[in-house]
Amino acid sequence: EVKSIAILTPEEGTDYGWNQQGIDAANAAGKAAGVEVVVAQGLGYGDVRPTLRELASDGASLLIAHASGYNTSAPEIAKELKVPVAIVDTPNGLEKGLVADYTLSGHQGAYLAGRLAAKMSRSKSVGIVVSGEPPSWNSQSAAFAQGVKAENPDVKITYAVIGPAAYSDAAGGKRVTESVIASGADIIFGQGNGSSFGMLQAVETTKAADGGKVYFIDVIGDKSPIDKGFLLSSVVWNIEPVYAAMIADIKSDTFGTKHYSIGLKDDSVKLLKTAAIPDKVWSEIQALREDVISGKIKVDPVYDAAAVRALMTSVAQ
Amino acid sequence: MPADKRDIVALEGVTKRFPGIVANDGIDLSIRPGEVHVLLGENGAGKSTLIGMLSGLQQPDEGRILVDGKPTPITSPRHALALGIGTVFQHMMLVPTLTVAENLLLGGPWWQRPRTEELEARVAEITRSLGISVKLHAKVSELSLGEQQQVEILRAMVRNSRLLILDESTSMLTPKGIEELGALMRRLVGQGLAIVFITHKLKEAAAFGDRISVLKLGRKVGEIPPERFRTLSEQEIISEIVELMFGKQKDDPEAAERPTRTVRADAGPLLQVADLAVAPTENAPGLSSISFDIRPGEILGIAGIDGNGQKQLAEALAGQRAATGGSVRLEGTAIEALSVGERRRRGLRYLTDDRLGEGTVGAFPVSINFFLKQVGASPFWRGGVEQRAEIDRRAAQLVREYDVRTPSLKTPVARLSGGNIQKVLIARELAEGARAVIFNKPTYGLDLANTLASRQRIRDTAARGLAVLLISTDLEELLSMCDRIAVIANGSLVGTVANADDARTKVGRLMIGLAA
Amino acid sequence: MTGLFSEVFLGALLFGAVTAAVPLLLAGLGEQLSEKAGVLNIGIEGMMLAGAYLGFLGAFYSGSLWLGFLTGAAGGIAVALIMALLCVRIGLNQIVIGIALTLGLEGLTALLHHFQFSRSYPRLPAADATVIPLLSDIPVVGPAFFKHHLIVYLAVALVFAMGYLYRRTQLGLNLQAAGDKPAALDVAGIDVIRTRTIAVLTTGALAGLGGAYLANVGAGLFIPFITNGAGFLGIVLAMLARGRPVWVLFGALLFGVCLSLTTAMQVAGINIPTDIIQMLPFLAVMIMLVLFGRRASLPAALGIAYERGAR
Amino acid sequence: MSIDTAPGASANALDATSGAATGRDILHRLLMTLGPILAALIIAGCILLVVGVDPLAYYGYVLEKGLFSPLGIQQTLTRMAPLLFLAAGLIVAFRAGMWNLGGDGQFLLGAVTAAASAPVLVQVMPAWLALTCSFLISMVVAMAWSLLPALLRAYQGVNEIITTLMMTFLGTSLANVLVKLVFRDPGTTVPQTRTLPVEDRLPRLFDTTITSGLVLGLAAIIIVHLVMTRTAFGLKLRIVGANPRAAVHAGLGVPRLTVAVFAISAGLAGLAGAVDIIGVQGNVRADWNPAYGLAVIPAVFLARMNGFAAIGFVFLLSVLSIGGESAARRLGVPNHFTLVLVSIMLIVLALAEYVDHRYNQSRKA
Ligand SMILES: Nc1ncnc2c1ncn2[C@@H]1O[C@H](COP(=O)(O)OP(=O)(O)OP(=O)(O)O)[C@@H](O)[C@H]1O
Ligand SMILES: Nc1ncnc2c1ncn2[C@@H]1O[C@H](COP(=O)(O)OP(=O)(O)OP(=O)(O)O)[C@@H](O)[C@H]1O
Ligand SMILES: [Mg+2]
Ligand SMILES: [Mg+2]
Repeated sequence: EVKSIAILTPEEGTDYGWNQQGIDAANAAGKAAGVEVVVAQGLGYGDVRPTLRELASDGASLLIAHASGYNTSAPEIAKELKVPVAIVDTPNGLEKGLVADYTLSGHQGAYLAGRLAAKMSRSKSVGIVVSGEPPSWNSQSAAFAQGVKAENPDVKITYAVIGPAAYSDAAGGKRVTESVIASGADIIFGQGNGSSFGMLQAVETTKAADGGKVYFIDVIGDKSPIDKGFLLSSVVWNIEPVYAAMIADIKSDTFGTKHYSIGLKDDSVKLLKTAAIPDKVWSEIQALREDVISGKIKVDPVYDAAAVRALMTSVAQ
Repeated sequence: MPADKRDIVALEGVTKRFPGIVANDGIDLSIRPGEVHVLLGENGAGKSTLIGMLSGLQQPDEGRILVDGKPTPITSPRHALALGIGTVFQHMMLVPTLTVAENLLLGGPWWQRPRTEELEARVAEITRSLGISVKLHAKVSELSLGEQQQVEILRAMVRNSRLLILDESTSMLTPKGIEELGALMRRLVGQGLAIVFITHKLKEAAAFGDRISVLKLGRKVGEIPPERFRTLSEQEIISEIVELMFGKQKDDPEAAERPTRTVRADAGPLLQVADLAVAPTENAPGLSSISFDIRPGEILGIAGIDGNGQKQLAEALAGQRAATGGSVRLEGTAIEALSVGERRRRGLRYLTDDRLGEGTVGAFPVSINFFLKQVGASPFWRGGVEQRAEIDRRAAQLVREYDVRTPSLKTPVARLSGGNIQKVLIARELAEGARAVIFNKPTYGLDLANTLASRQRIRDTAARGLAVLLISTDLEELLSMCDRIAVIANGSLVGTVANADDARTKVGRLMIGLAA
Repeated sequence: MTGLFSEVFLGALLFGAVTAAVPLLLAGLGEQLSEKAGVLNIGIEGMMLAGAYLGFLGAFYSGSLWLGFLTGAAGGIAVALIMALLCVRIGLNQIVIGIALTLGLEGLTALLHHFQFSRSYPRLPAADATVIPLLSDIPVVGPAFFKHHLIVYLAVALVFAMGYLYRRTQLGLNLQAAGDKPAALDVAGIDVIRTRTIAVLTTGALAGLGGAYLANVGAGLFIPFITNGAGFLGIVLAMLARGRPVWVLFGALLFGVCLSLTTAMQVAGINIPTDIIQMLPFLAVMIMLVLFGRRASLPAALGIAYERGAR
Repeated sequence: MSIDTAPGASANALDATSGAATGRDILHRLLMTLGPILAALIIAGCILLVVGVDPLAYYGYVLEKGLFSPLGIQQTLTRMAPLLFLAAGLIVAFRAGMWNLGGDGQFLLGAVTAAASAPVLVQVMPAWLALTCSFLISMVVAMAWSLLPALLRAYQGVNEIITTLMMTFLGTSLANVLVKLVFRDPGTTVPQTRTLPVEDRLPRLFDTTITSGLVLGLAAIIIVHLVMTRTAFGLKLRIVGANPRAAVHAGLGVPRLTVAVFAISAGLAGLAGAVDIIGVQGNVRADWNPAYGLAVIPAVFLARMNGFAAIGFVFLLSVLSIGGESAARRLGVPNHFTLVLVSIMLIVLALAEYVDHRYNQSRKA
C-alpha cells in the first residue's frame, strides 16, 4: 500500500554529492518498488514543516528528510500526521511505524581512501579540506586520517576547515586548498558542497611542491563526468538499498524498528576506481577492503568535531 | 506690459503654483543693467520663488522669461549661470566640508585640476576692488554666517555675472557690513551690472535701490520706477512702500520707540549669570567670564558682530551646551547643573535663531510643533497618551492668537514661510510658565509687519514681569527695545551701557573695539 | 611547529589573503564612491553577483580573463543602472531598492546557473600571473604580493588613483559636494543627478569587477551565492574608511589576513573552532571603533534623494 | 553629521501628511498595492515563460498553496509570527531615525537563548511560566547585544550602520559557538541545542497548526504602532528620528532615548527569535540562519513604517515564500525563483508609491 514516497533535500539535486545521491537513490528505489517519487529539492536549511505537511497531505507514504537539519521537524510531523519519516544522524530517534534513522557514514570507505592516499602521495603529505564540520563528514575525516597513519605513520596530514557554514564558499575552498597544497600536500581529501568545486579547481590549477599533479579524493558522489584528470577517487555512497529497505519495511510493518546504514560490505560504500590509480595499488586496496569487511581491521566512526580536531592534532605532529 | 529693449531679463505673466498655494501669480518684472531692482514683500509673498525661476531651480507654470529680449526658458542653474545670472540664495548654498576656495571652484569642468592659482589671482582682484577680505583656505563650516554670505557674493562676482541676485543678503550683516554691501552694489551697477536685491528693511531699499517692486500674496502690487524713485525722499519712498504693502498710510514704522516701561528698581534680579565659561570648539569661539543680571521686566540686549559667541551664550544658558564654569541662577536657585528640560520647566525659555535646523521638526504638523518642548505634559498628553483633540484645540487657539498663516494645523511646518515658522516658535516659548526668555535674533528674516509684531511681543513679555535677554545683530532693534545693552566680542562681554541718548555711539565704539 | 610554516606555505597563505582581499577592496572602493556622492548603495552585493555571473560567462566562453573582467564590470553596471534610475533619478528609497536588487540578483543568478551550469560545473584554467621581477624573489613576501594577475596591481593602483581623484580634481570636489550639500553643487551649475549617476554606475563597474575577480580568479568558477556577503563587507569597509581609499585597502587586507589566519592556526594544530577565529576581524574592527570611533563622518546627504528646489 | 535623519525623516514626512484614513483612502491604498502586485506578477511571469514554465500554473499553485488551501494559509500565518516581531522592532528603530541593521544577529541570539533556556525551565516550573521567563531572557540577551552600538551611537556618535552590521556578523558567529560549545545537546551527534518538546511549545490556535506566536506578533506590532503614533514616548522617538538637533533643543535626553530605541528594537528582534523557537522550531541547529531581517527591512519601508501596512506586507511575503516553494517544486523551477519574484515585487511597489505620490502632488497643486 505504498503509493508514493517523497524526498526533501536542502539543495538542488545537481551537486554530484549528498543531494544528488539522495534523489537518485530515491528515484531508483521508487522505480524498483513501483512507487511514485516526489522530489522537493533546494529547500534550504530553514523550517521545512510546511513542505513536510504538504507532502504528507498530498498522500506520500514515506517522507525522507534528507538533511540533518530536518531531524527535529520531521519526527514532529510524523507524530502530528501519522506519516512515516526517515531522518539522518539521529540513531536514538527510532519510533515504530513512524521514525526511522539512516545515519550514513562512509568512514569505512574513507579509511580505504586514506590508505590509498598514503600509498600514492609522492611528498608523503596529504590534506583534508572541509567546508564545515557536520558529523558524517567528521567521521570520514577521522577515518581518512586513521587510514593514512595506518598505511604510513610518516605521512603528514594537514586538516583545514574553510570556515563556519562555508558550504557555498567556492573561493574559500580554492584559497584554503591552495594553502594546504603549499604546505606540501599532493593529495587532497575534500568534503564540501558548492565549495568542493573550488577545491577541485585549486587541485586542477596548482602544482604540487615537486611540480607534479595534485590529486583530489571526493566523497559521496561521483564527479568523474566533470573531471579533467585530477580525480583520484571518491568515497561513493549508494543510498538506494537503504531506501529500498525502508519501502520494504513499511510494507511489512517493521518500519522504525531498525537502523539503516551503508558500508563496504554491500558496496553501498565503495571507492571509485579511476584511471589515475595503478592496478597494483587498487588490488592492495581491494585486499584491505576485505579486511575491513571481515572485521580484521576495525574502523570506528568519530562524529564529534572536537574529537576529530584532537585526532588531527595528534596525527599532524 | 511689453518687454523693454533695455531689459536684460524680463518676466511676463509668470505664475508658479505649489500644492495648495499660488506662490507667484502673473508677475511682470523688468530688470535692467545699471539698476538695483529691489524686491519687497511680506514673508511668503513669493520673492524667493521668483528668484528660483530666474536661477533655473524651478520652471514657471505659466508666462515666460525673456533674456535679452528673447523668450528663454531657463532650464537649469547651469543654464542660468551661462546666461550670466548669478544668485546669492536666501539659504546658504556652500558645501560646509569644503574650503572657501574649493567652493568657489565648484562647477569647473570635471576633468580639470582645480585652478587654484588662477582663482587666487581673480579673487585678489575682486576683493581689492570691493574692499572685502575672505579666508580662501578656511573650511566653510568654520566661518560665521556673515562671512559665508560674503563668500557667496564673491562667488557670484567670480563668475562674471551680468545679473546679480541677492536674496536677503543683508540679514546676517552688521550695520557696517550692510553699508559696505550697499556701496558695493552701487559700484557694480555703476559698472553696468543689473542687480536684484531682496530685503525686508525699507531703509536699505530706499538707500540702495533704483527701482522697487512690491509683491503681496504672490502678486505684484506695485512698482516705483527709477524716474519716480529719484524724485522722492527716503521718507516718501518708505511711506509709499508701506502703503503698497499694507495699504495704510504710516510714518516710518521702524522708527525707534524708546521703552516707556519702568523697571522696578527694588526688585531683585531674576536671572543672574556669573563667570559663565564655555570651552571653544573646532569651529566656534568659547565664552569666558560672562556675568550679568536681569531684573523682572527688564530687557538686556546683547550686541555684537555675528559669530562672537552669541549662540554659545544662548545655548549655555538654555543648557544645550556644557559650561566649563560659572553659575546661572533663576529666581535665586542655581540651575547651571540642570538639564534643558528642567530649566525650561523652571521657566527659562530659549527662542533659537535656527528655526528649521533645531527649532522645529519640519515634517511634523504645525500643531505638534507648538508642543515639541512639552511632549508628555498634560493636558495634551494624559498618562503618556496623546490627546489629539486637546492638542488641536490649543494649537488652533495659538494659531489665531499669534496670527500664524497656515493652510491647516496638519500642514508640515517646513512648508510655512519663515515668518510664520517664527510665530510658531514665539508662541511656544511664551506659553504658560515662562519666567526668563532668551531671544536669539528673533526678527531675522522676518518681514516688516512680522518684525514689528515680534518686537511688540517681546516688549509685552517684559511688561509682564519676565526677564528678557535679547541677542541681536541689528543695533536699531536693540536700541528700540532694551533697557541696557551689553556688547559681546570674542566670547566675552566687553561692556554694558544703559540705553540712553548716547547709547548708539557707545555701543558702536565697543563693537569696533574701543572703550565706550 | 616552525617546520610547518615553510616559506612556501607562508607565501601561499599571504597570497590567499591578497586574493580574498581583492573583491572586498573593489567593492569597498565602489561603495565609498557612491557614499561620497550621497548614495547608500545596499545593492552592491547584487552588483557583485551580476559581475561574478556575467564575468564568468564572458571568461568561460571567450577563454579570455580580460574579456571576463569586462563583462563582469558590464554586469555590475547593468544592475547599477537600475539603481541609478530608480534611486537617483526618481528618488526611490535606496534601502528598499538596494535590498531588492540584492535579493533579485541572488535569485536570478542562481536560476541561470541552474539551467546552464548545474550539470557541468565548468571551471576556468589558472589565471596567469604577472610576475614582478626582483620583488617577487623576496622570500615569502615576493610570492605573496608580486605574483598576481595584472588586475590585482591595477586594483591597488586604483586605490591611489581614487585618492588623487578625491583630493586633487574638480570631479572629486563635485562628488563631495553631491554628498554633503547637493543643492550647493546644483546652483554651481553641476547636475547633481548626473554626478550621482556617474558615481553609482562606477560603483557598479567596480563591484562587478570585484565579483568577476572572485568568480574567475578567486574560485575559478561560478556557483550560486558565491559572494557570500562580500558586498556587505564592502559597505562596512567603506564606512570605516571615512572617505579615504587607502583605508579600504588596509581594511580589505585585514579581512584577507584574518581568513588566512584561520587556515594557519588550523594547520598549526591550534584547536580553536573556526567560528571563533572568524570573529576576529569583526572583533578587531569593533575594538577599533570603541577606541577611536568618535564621530564617524558620513556625508550629510547620504541616503537622501536630491530633488531640485524641493522644500 | 550622520545619516541618521534619513529613515525617520522620510517616514515622518509621509505620516504627517496622511490625515485620518477614510474609506476611500483605504480603497485607494488597496488599489495602489494590488495594482503593482499584478504588474510584478506579469513581469515575473515573463521570466517564467522564458524558462519554459507556465506562469498561470505557477501563480495558481502560489495562491492555492500559500493562501487558499486550509493547510497553506495555516503555514503562511505561522511563518508570519517571527517576521511580525522583527518588523515591529524595525519600525521603532526606523521611526526614531536609527538604522538597526543588526536584526539577524539579535534574532539568532534571542533564538539560541530561548532554545537554551526553555527546555531546562519547563522541567522546573509550570510551562507558561517557563516560556514567559524564556521570552524575557531572550529579550534581555538581545537587548544586551545592542548595547554596544547603542552606547557608541549615543555617546560617541559612531554611525550605527557599521556597528550593527559588525555586531550582526559577530552575533551570528557567537550564536554558532554557543550552540556548538555551550548549549549543545549531548544526546545528538548533530550540533544543536536541546529540543523543547512539542507539548511544551506555544499552544496552537484552535484546531489548526497556526502557532499562537502569531497573536503575540500581531499584538507586538500593533502596540508598537500605537506607541509610536499615539503616545508621548513615541513622539519623542519620532522627534529624535526626524531632527536630532530639534530633540536636543526641546530638552529630550537624546542619548538615553537612543539607547532605549536600540533596546526596544533589539529586544523585539530577540523576541522574534524566541517566538520562532518556542513556537515552532523547538531547537536551534548550528549554522542555522534564516536571515529574515533582509526581507523584512524593505517591507517595513514600503509600509511607511505603519504597523498595519507592515502586517499586510509581511503577510504577502509569507504567502510568497510558502506558496512559492510549493509551486517551484511542482513545476520544476528552482526555489530561487521566489527571490526573483519578491525582488520584482518590492521594486514595482516602490515605483507605484512614487507614482502615487507624484499624482497626489499634481492634483493638489
Ligand atoms: N518647494 C515648495 N513647495 C511647496 N511650497 C513652497 C515651495 N517653495 C515655496 N513654497 C511656498 O510658496 C510661498 C512663497 O514662498 P517664498 O519662499 O517665495 O516666499 P518669500 O517671499 O521668499 O518669503 P520670505 O520673506 O519668508 O523668504 C510660501 O507660502 C511657501 O510656503
Ligand atoms: N491633527 C493632528 N494633531 C496632532 N497630531 C497629528 C495630527 N495629525 C497627525 N498628527 C501626528 O501625526 C501622526 C500620524 O498620524 P496618522 O493619523 O497619519 O497616523 P498613522 O500612522 O497613519 O496611524 P493610523 O494608521 O492609525 O491612521 C500622529 O501620531 C500624530 O502624532
Ligand atoms: Mg524668501
Ligand atoms: Mg493614517
